[in-house]
Amino acid sequence: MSRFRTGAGGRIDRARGINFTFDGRLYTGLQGDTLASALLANGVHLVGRSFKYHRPRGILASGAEEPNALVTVMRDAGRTTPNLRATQVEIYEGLAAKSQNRWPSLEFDLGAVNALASPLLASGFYYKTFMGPRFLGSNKAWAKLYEPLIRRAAGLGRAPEAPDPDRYARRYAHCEVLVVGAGEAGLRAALDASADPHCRVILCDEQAEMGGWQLNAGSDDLVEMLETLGARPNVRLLARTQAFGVYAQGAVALAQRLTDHLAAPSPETPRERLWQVRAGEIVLATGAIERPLVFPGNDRPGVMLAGAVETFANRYGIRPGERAVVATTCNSAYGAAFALKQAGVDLAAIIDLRDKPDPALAANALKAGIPVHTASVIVGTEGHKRVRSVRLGKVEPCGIVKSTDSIACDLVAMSGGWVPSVHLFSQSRGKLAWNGETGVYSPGKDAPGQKTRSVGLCSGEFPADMRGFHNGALPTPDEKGAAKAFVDFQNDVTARDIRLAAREGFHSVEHVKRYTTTGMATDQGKTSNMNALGILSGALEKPVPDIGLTTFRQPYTPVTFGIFAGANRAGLFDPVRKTPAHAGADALGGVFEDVGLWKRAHHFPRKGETMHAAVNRECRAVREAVGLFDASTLGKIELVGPDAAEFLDRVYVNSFAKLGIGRCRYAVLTNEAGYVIDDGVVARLAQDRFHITTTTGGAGRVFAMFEDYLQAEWPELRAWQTSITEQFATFAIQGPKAREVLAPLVEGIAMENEAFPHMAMREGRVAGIPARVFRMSFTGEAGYEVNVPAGEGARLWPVLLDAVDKAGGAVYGTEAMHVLRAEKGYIIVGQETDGTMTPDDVGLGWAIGKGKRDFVGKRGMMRTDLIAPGRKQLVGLETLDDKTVLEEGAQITDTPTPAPGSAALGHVTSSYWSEALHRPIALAVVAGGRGRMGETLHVPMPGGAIPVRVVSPVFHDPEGARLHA
Amino acid sequence: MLLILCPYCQSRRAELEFRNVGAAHISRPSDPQTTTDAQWGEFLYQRDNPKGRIAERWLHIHGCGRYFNAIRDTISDVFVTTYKSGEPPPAMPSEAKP
Amino acid sequence: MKFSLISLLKEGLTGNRGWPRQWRDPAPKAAYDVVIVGGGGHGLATAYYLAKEHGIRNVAVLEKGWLGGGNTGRNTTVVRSNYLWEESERLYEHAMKLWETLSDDLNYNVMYSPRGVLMLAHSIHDVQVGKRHVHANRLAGIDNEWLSREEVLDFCPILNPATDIRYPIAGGALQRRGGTARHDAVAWGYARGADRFGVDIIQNCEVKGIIRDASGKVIGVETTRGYIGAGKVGVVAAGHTSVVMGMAGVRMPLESYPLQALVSEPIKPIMPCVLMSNAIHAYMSQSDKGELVIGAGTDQYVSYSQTGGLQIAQATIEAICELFPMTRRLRMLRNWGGIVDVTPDRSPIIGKTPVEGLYVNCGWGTGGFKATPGSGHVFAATIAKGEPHPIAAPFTLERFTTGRLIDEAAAAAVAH
Amino acid sequence: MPDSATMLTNAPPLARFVLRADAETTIKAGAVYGLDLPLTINQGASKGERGKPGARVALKLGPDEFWLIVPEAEGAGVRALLDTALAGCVCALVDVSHRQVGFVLSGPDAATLLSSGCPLDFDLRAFPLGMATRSVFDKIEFMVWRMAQDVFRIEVARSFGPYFEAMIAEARHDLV
Ligand SMILES: Cc1cc2nc3c(=O)[nH]c(=O)nc-3n(C[C@H](O)[C@H](O)[C@H](O)COP(=O)(O)OP(=O)(O)OC[C@H]3O[C@@H](n4cnc5c(N)ncnc54)[C@H](O)[C@@H]3O)c2cc1C
Ligand SMILES: NC(=O)c1ccc[n+]([C@@H]2O[C@H](COP(=O)([O-])OP(=O)(O)OC[C@H]3O[C@@H](n4cnc5c(N)ncnc54)[C@H](O)[C@@H]3O)[C@@H](O)[C@H]2O)c1
Ligand SMILES: Cc1cc2nc3c(=O)[nH]c(=O)nc-3n(C[C@H](O)[C@H](O)[C@H](O)COP(=O)(O)O)c2cc1C
Ligand SMILES: [Zn+2]
Repeated sequence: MSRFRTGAGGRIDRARGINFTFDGRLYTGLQGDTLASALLANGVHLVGRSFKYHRPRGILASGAEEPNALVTVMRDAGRTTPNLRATQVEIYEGLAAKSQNRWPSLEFDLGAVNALASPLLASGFYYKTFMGPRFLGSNKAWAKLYEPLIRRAAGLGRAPEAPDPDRYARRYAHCEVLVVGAGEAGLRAALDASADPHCRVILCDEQAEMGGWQLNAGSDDLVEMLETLGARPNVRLLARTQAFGVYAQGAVALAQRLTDHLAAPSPETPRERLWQVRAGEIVLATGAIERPLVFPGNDRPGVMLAGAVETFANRYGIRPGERAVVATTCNSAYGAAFALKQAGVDLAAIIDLRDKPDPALAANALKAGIPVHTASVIVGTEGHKRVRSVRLGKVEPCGIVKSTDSIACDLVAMSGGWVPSVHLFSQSRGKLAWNGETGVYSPGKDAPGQKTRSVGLCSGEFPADMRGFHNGALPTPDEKGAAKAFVDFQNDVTARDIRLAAREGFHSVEHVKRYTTTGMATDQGKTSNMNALGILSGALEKPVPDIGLTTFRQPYTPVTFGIFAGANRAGLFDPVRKTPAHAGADALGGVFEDVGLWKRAHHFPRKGETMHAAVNRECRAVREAVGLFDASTLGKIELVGPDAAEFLDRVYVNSFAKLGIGRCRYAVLTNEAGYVIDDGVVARLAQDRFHITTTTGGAGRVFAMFEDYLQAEWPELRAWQTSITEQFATFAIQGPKAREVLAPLVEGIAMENEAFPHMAMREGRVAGIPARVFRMSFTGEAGYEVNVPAGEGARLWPVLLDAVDKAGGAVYGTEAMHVLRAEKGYIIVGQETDGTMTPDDVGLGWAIGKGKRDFVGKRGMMRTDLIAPGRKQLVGLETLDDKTVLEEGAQITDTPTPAPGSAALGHVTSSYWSEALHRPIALAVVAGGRGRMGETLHVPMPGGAIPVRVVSPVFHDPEGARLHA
Repeated sequence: MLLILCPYCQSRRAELEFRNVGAAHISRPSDPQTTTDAQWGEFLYQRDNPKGRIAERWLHIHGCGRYFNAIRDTISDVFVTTYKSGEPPPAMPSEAKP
Repeated sequence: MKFSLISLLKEGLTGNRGWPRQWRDPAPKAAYDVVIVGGGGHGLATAYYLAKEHGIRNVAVLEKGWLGGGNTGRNTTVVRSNYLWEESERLYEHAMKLWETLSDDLNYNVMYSPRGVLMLAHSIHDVQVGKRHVHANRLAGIDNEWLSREEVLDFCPILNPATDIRYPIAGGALQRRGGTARHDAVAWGYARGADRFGVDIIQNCEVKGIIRDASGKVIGVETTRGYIGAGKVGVVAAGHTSVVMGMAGVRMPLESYPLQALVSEPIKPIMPCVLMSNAIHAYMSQSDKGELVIGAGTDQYVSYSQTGGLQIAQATIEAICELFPMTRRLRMLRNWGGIVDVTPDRSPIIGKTPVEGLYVNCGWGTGGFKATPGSGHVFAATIAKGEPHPIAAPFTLERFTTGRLIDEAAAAAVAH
Repeated sequence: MPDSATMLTNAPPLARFVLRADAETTIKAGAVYGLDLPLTINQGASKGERGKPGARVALKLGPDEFWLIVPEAEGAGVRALLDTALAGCVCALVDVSHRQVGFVLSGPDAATLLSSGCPLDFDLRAFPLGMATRSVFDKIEFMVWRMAQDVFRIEVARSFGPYFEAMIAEARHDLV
């Protein structure tokens, strides 16, 4: 057994040695050790370097509040975790940890030269310099020279280099009482609450073992309490589970570590689990955090919190030094002294700031042979990588400090008293109350909507032997000395930095935080915030409560990103929606694009075919023979009720009252502002029944909008809508041979042109499957859209494909569909429109029901600016060279050489090679476009402007003869 | 995440089931064509945006599918009450002074 | 005292005892020519330019809390000017030009870091939208270039290169002059600059009422520190604009939402640029201190709570992990919120109001930090002259009546 | 992956109808349907083998919204019956048989698996037998109906089926 281990006691398993490495060196710890305790057991105190000055740092605390001992734990490239607190890392066989923020090594760190320049590196120094030299140009020196240097020095650990392969799980949970913290107070609260078997209780603690401070005592009580709780079916015990955030109305987020403590976790098992708890009552039993003393040289390895020293000694059986000094303002540190003594550590002195410490304690100390210096402080420390001695200072009644002896020691246990852990209470937005007597902020009134109860130390009610607090820096003999008294260890903020900020006018505690960065490190100031407040209070000569507090934010301690992402990654990041014919399209070699959550076949390249060749071929097939297209993703709504037509009249710009049964109409939807937001086709199935289509992306939006008008605006209308988007698979068969292809498959529908004209709808059977067949076209060719129950889609697809193939046709994708419709000047909402175009702007003025008194958007589109001349209007563009395909999104000007910063007339919304016309075509929106027919405009591109002619947006079959064929 | 009492379902559900749809009790002018641009602009865009109690609408989109109204405190985010569409805002005890 | 390496050396060697206050803490005077309500970046910049460019120095900035404690102090600091509409382009580019010399101008290093803002495209539609921006910006003389998928991966090598994921990378628009700036320094630099021209910066002074004379003209404000007379009042209160304007009886086309952001623990540099993905709703950069700075979304409801729901942060981190799979093991250090005032067209309102002497600058929503210098500059001119600065002219309140919106949201550009 | 006796199975093909109707029409519909439609919202009723998808099912998911679910073979018959009985009533009956797919999740870990994605409280007191409601499961909407303590019927939109299955499979890893 190492000489730094006590002979007996504690909660480690002395029989189970565990090998681990730190910075490549092999050490042995015991089962039950944290990395911190195991290092201490090996006499290792130097564990890290500070952020700014790269000062040697040791372990300060024993738990979540640790600011210094940050390490990287390595498993493999994707499982490397930086910035872990050694005090929270449980060791396992083979654990490999390394120190951070040092180069080349922890022992010899070149970054330590920063310490030499430290007078220049005071709070906010970077705001005052790095601005020149001027001759480089404004901001250049910063951007090119200084910032890159600073960035190189930034950061603590290194991010893993490979993606994290681990799983993370999520769960929602509900309980009547959530208890956070399983110290004595939390355990008792959980026992009380769970006595009622109907009361579901969740008890969580972020440590590996439940018990909190009681783990230091190893009492039988603890075992019994845990057994009782464990036996109750209404209790859920969650160890290794941090409550990291309290949110509105009893919502609490917990992060549970499931495998980090295992030597060889199964990759199948989630590494961590996020619990989203909804609790009737939140019982906070989060204990208290000890505050360090702020004295010069208080950051040397070997200077530790007294409570931590006591914990290491009692819980982990560690002797953290040979000869210790206890410096305190608080009774509880005497406990640490006795514990150290018990552990066989030589006690050189207790240095107590108070002139009259607790007489009983002082007497006990003396009895144990420990000298007690009252009204005394430490005024300096010696040693480099480990404290070697401290200098004692005597505080005279007048407040002046006289430096006296030097006391040799290799361990300083310090305590400035305790700070209740009110983080979670404050997150719940409860008000904190200042207690002038004890000098702490403790939980006050609950926020509305929250029910919390703070018990134990976090309530701010301290037992007598934990009283005696000091906020701020200890008195020192001399303000000018070079030695630094640290407040925020991790961010290297000294008492002097805080005073400087105050001098420069940063009086708000929020300003001081941001100017000095105190409390902004990964420990979020758990050990430093109160001291910083105390120092500021002194500098401003204002009482602490008048200064205020910075905000406690989620999370309590840092939480892994992965736990938020859970299983939502790669294919499960968002649902992937596939149409019934997807597999069929995939088998044909379809290349898919994402449209919202849907996968849509974009084109179907044949062997060796480029995308353009495929699209051209698909277009030709439709124009010359017949094409098959999967339109299943279109939104679909069935609207039923005696007032259905009236409703449609009110929401769409079109009129429907006179739409005959079995007829369809192209419909344009605007919002109340008058802008186009969707379009589709409305078919009348019966007097009181309509089948409506929407755009793929607009389906949800339109449904919600209709519901809003039905429920809230016109509740008197008797009509109900049902989403039938996924009820149907929809296949478009388009082209001069469409009828020829479809007719043989159809039963119960007269397919002749006169019997089933363009914009009609019939019900019957296709290939034996009940179907709603629309005669309509988005291509300009005669065509049909066949809707069959989705479950039959996969069966119908090959039948149609076969028929189309036999007719010399082809399957086509969304790109060909885009080309074909553009040749006809049909708009795509979201491409020709962008939420700023009225129906008239995009040439759909004709669709507006003339006689209608009102409809959604009617008033909006009459507003001054929406009817003003010069609005952008949909036009066609032809490049003068008949060759160049314009880029979508390209701008349009009236001059080939627009001055920089000049305004555009509009932009190209769609642009393609038209196989039918053997030339490029484009749609565009151009200011006053319809009045510019025939004009030549310009599309400026990096290589020069491209001249274009403004033409009608209908390029193909302007009379529409083919539609009706 | 808020917990919202749906007045139709009569149960408290997680905010994830709901969609907030803005201010309540903004009625669409009955004869829009007689409104001025200013009035229509007001209807479209002007909102109270109060710091304190707000009357707002929610849609139980992943539940019963109903739109309903709520009074909520925008400082604490706590719901004072929820009520069905078409119902007038309930008379409220005046806001307690802090 | 002028800030420089020399002054830093001199002070450093003498115990840093000689640094003067960066701004005074004056008691409010009885009256000012101009009172600015709101001590955020925009308010302070307005005061600075009023004094510097228009010689109006009898100015007070009234701040209800601490300077820069509003959105200025809690934003993700993305600076760019590649907006879609010409009106926006002019406004944000005006700001961008000022950023380029701001540290010099203020003698305060605001750490403007033009490391490039890369906006990802994941689908054909994204590519169309992105390219439309690139073309529009080029015409306006604003740098914005299209990167192919390969160029994107080259520029930001830690992006997820997989093609079989839900949102593979299809390309991206890069504004190289875009980047970040140090948010707090912007507030402090403007405060110090304005203070040096004699502007009174008055913190812990909440405006509770706007006082008008019989004719309706503004004559002063009631505050928690008493009545303060004012020739003109400029309201620059971001999330609280509706509340403040309500004091003058003006209803605004605004809604205030909590917008969240978060930072990771500091790590050694991995992130060379600012990266945004509108499709997945995430954006990220890395600060000079090493933390990853990540912007999240807004909650869906009006709130003044400066917090938000866990699900918002969750959705954002999920997206970040998808874009950058090696971040899954990093940890969130802090998550906070600010209250942003959002207009129906996601563009700001800058200018006169129906009340004489009352001016407003608001509606910057999720994206006004980048505009701070430009916004202050044109608003100062507007107040000084009583007429909108030409760049501010389109951003009037009237546009919500006539319908001349500047709809950056509709154009599928997310403004942050 | 941990062993669990909990199973997710696909429901057989079913006929499904959405009925929107007021109370009076509801009663009429119940009479011909052979099963009284639930009166309270978020309640399910079934006739036939309890817990088996073969039964005739009526779920009340909105104030006036009912889902009627029957074995596929009975669909046409039920539709005809209802059409006749409800002729003249102001109501809406829409066939959504193929719009969604059904699952049965049964076994001791059923509620735990649901809790991996659904914020509802599945405690029997909060979610008693017979309760049926729409809610969210991770990024999709679903309908969940408790047929027994650890038997749930679930319906999701057809294209979300694979996502639901995959997420439940993921959640199984967490049954530790
Ligand atoms: C999380 C988050 C991330 C963001 N990210 C970006 C980004 O990356 N890029 C970007 O460009 N923008 C971003 N923004 C937006 C940006 O922060 C704001 O648009 C911008 O800072 C607004 O500046 P301001 O000066 O107008 O407002 P603020 O800084 O909010 O200042 C307004 C001030 O008015 C004060 N005030 C209010 N009422 C009163 C009163 N009655 N009396 C006196 N004072 C009052 C407030 O206290 C406040 O200090 C983000 C915002 C948030 C919240
Ligand atoms: N030095 C001392 O003498 C000393 C120090 C501490 C406690 N005690 C004694 O212990 C008794 C009980 O104290 P207690 O129960 O209030 O505190 P405790 O310290 O025993 O327990 C608090 C527990 O809360 C846990 N915790 C804190 N924040 C958490 C979070 N966000 N999520 C999950 N877990 C969290 C901690 O891990 C710890 O186990 C006190 O009465 C006191 O006498 C004595
Ligand atoms: C760009 C940026 C970087 C930040 N970096 C840190 C950081 O490193 N550590 C930290 O604790 N907080 C950081 N914060 C968050 C602030 O501490 C704080 O949460 C934020 O300014 C909002 O203020 P509030 O939380 O006091 O309301 C950062 C904030 C911003 C805007
Ligand atoms: Zn409901």
